[in-house]
Amino acid sequence: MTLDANWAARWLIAAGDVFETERGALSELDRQIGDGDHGENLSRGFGAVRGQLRVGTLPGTPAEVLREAALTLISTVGGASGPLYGTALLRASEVIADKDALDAADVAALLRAGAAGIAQRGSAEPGDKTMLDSWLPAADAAAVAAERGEDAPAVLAAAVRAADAGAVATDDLIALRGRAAYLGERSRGHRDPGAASSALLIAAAADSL
Amino acid sequence: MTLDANWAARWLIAAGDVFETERGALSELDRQIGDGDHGENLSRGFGAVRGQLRVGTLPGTPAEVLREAALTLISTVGGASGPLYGTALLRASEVIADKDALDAADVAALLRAGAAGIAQRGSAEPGDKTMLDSWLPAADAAAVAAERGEDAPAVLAAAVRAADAGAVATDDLIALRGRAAYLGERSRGHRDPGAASSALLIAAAADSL
Amino acid sequence: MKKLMNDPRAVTEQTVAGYVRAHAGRLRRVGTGYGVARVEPLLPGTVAVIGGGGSGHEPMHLGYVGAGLLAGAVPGEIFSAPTPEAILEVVTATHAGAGVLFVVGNYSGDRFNFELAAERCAERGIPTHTVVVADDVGLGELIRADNRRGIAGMLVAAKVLGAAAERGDDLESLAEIGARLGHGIASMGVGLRAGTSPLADVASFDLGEDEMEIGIGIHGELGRDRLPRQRADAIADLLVGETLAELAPPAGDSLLVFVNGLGGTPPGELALFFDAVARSLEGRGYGVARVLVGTHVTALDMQGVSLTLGRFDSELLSLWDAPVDTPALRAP
Amino acid sequence: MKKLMNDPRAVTEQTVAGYVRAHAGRLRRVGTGYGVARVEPLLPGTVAVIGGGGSGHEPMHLGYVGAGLLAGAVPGEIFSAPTPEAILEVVTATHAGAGVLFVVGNYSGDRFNFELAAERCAERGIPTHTVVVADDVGLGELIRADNRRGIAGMLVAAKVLGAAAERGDDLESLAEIGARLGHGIASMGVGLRAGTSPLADVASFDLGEDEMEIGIGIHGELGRDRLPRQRADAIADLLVGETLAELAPPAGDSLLVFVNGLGGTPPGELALFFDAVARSLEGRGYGVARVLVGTHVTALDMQGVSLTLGRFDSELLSLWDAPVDTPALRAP
Ligand SMILES: Nc1ncnc2c1ncn2[C@@H]1O[C@H](COP(=O)(O)OP(=O)(O)O)[C@@H](O)[C@H]1O
Ligand SMILES: Nc1ncnc2c1ncn2[C@@H]1O[C@H](COP(=O)(O)OP(=O)(O)O)[C@@H](O)[C@H]1O
Ligand SMILES: [Mg+2]
Ligand SMILES: [Mg+2]
Ligand SMILES: [Mg+2]
Ligand SMILES: [Mg+2]
Repeated sequence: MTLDANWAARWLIAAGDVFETERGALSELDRQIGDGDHGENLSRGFGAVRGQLRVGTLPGTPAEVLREAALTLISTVGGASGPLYGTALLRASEVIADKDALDAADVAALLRAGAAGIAQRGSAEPGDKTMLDSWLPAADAAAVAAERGEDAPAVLAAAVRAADAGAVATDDLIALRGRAAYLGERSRGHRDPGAASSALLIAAAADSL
Repeated sequence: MTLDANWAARWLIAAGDVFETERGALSELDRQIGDGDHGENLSRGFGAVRGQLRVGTLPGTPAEVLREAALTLISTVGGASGPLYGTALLRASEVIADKDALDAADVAALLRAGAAGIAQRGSAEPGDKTMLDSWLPAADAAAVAAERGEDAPAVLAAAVRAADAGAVATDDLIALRGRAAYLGERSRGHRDPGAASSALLIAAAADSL
Repeated sequence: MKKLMNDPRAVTEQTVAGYVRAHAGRLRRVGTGYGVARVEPLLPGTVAVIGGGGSGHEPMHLGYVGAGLLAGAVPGEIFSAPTPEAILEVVTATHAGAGVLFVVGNYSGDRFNFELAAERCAERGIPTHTVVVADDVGLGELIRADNRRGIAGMLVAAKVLGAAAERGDDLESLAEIGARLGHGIASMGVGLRAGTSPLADVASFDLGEDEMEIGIGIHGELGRDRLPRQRADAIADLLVGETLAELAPPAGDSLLVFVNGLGGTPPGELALFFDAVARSLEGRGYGVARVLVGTHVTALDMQGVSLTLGRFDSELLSLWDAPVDTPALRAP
Repeated sequence: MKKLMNDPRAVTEQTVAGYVRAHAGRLRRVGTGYGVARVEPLLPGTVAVIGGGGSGHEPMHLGYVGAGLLAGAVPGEIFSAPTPEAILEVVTATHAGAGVLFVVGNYSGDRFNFELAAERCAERGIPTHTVVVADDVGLGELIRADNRRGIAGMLVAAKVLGAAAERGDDLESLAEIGARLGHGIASMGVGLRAGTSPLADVASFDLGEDEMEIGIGIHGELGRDRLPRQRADAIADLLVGETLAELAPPAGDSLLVFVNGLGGTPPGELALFFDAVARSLEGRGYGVARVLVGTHVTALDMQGVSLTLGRFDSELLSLWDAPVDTPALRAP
């Protein structure tokens, strides 16, 4: 139950698994309001990440695992989500640098940094109907839980619930960023694919404890 | 009943009328084994010829009328049939030059010259499934009738029957000239549009007596 | 109908108008028909090379009017030969005292109308020669050899003859080059979706989503076979096989390769298809001497491609390489 | 599917291979991605102008690599941005000591990946600047202005910036020209039939035989309106009206006019459409300063057209006029 390098590796492997399973569903969401490749992009990117990880033999820190994965995502995805997830994980790795294991506050900081990375890379604001609308509520919920003194698993659990709710809430938004923004009002009534995949990614972190 | 310049004019006007009426049918034949414009081509060309003719006020010879029409066809049709009909009428006008009225032998000579003009312009041979397969039997039948001493109307009537039969007989031929030739064996079972229109043209000559 | 047009009967007029307007420094209209000539007159004493035939094959012919290629172009109505009058107007506008070379495809209408124009030129003392291009081997044994159509090879012939005229060749020597070219060019096309004439309302033939027609003509004529659509490599190999068989070059020879889009196939697919052609040729032990890939001789908006191979001696190659400056072909 | 291809996943690789093979004297592949660079190296001390973005828009970008235009091109997968790695490979292959100018369309994926590449260039001491082209006014008020896409104007921007780099402008001055261009180019497209991605099996959207989609994007994005297909004159007038409104040139001004085919529309229709555009402009009291008509920035095999107008000062015009020698654009 330690949030060490092996946990980080399990997390990303689990993410690779879930994006493989949900590939079709994510691409279908993207087909509604984007170009239909979000599932492909993530299964390619996280597939590459998964291929590089050997659970159990990892000497390093969680930060190193996340950083490695970020670089792989950046160099294999190519679409919008590659740099966004890549930047998120890179920023996250920076705030947990040198830690061998993460505590509740670290988890909250990690999520906060990830959200900030996405916001910065994407010039996105909350409510723009992007993956940020899943990451930001997750980071907020994690911060509150950590403040309250809950432990890391509880913090993650709170983040998962908030990320999910955030993704669902994108249904009612008009997209202001990314390809979906070209639809204007017509983007309403559809879930943002990046928000949906972000909720899955954060859930994978909790499931890998 | 004289085959003078006015007869020639009535003939070409009647041809213009019949090609207008049969425009769709001729184009449909051409659609089967060609490019579907034969009716258009002839109604445009003979329409122009018709527009230039004023029956009753013609001072000249039948040859002059045919020559004028030939030049108009050549300059307005543009497809294969314009130069073919144009050459046919030009050659025909040459063999009846200076005559004020045509006799049976002149009619036979006119048809022979027309057929020769088509054969020469088109490098066509009998049985190639072209308009020649209507003109040539017509010229042959006219020659036989004239030899037999029949009068001009009878010679024309014989030509009409032969032209018709010749056109019908193209159904069984494989096209070796013109666009229909690109179909090879697949051109069999269809009537050659040029042969069909030639039969109509020759019939118009008889009907204008 | 997926077409940009106004009155269907005005399509040729407005297309010619658009070309001339877009290339006003190079092209000018002549006479009362659709004829187009170079703005820069020919050097006195050079032969005027004139291409013509039905329109609907743009950029051919009017896009190839310019230095090193055509002196003038005579488009007819869509898929319909121009009249002798229209041809004569372009002759009059371009003749520079050394005669006229007509380059036409082997279609009855084109041949007859240019023949009539040539007869009238002769009456006026203007010597002419006509090169009839018949490069399409797509129908194979289905038709007599003298019925072969002119397709994309018309551009190749015009380019080479235009270059020879530009360097000063006289009519006789152009005729000789034309004859040599005749044996050195073979083409074959494949259609994936037929084009639609502005006057018709439907495509000239129907093809299922996964069918292709092998050996089609550039007027929407049916080809030799309808097959399930194959991979680009297989199609390329088929076309390479048929055109090579016609030219029968010695092993190891290098050929001119012209991959031509039929109007509705985009540039990226042409590049991919050229790659497949080059690999097929190399696999058979042949090389690529020269390359042209582009949408040059079209069949309205037909989707598909034709392959032209040229078996050229060094003189023909150097004429192919000669500088050319026209709206649709410019080199080096 | 009416497409020439082999394995759908190999389309980009084989398309790039075909371009490089067809233009072996000009283009070379660099690195392990799809990157392409000039064979002739840049003059030392000139800025390397690099264009990139998803493929499927051929001839953009790789057809525009050459003297007077791009130093290199970085195609991604179809409609998908290239990775920073691929971009860096082209940077490394082309950088001539004076920094790198990226020209990209305003798409999240392209912007982010080029941004990451720029950050890595900075780490290595290579100065960069990125011109983000956002010329598409087709969605009008439907979207926020900062979400406007880059479409055919990307070629116009690349041409002008490439010419400026070729004459020796430094990165700063190129950045200034890029900013000026941004206010001077407006484009809008209309689709008659959507393109089909090699990976999908169906067109990106369905249009009835007599419908058109106004304001489409070059990735098969839906536009602003679906209307019954209109005459070319009416479509041209609509596009002229919208693009003019954006540029708001003074009465009597003359504009650069770029009529661009989206892949499946043949050259003849583009010429006809250009004629309609020119008449519309003249009818509104404007002139045509420069003309480009052709299939340049495509959306796979989409049938349709885009119109780009440029309101250019004399310096921009002279950069537009500068000699250019690339596979897909050559002048004068
Ligand atoms: N500017 C942006 N800021 C934040 N997120 C964005 C932005 N642009 C796109 N996204 C996210 O990326 C997702 C799409 O990713 P993906 O489909 O993989 O890339 P692409 O749009 O290049 O095809 C969107 O659903 C959205 O969540
Ligand atoms: N070489 C030829 N010799 C004789 N007749 C020919 C020849 N080529 C075509 N034809 C005739 O022309 C007719 C077609 O005429 P038309 O449709 O008006 O011209 P196009 O074929 O140019 O569209 C054919 O049905 C045939 O009778
Ligand atoms: Mg996507
Ligand atoms: Mg016909
Ligand atoms: Mg015809
Ligand atoms: Mg994408």
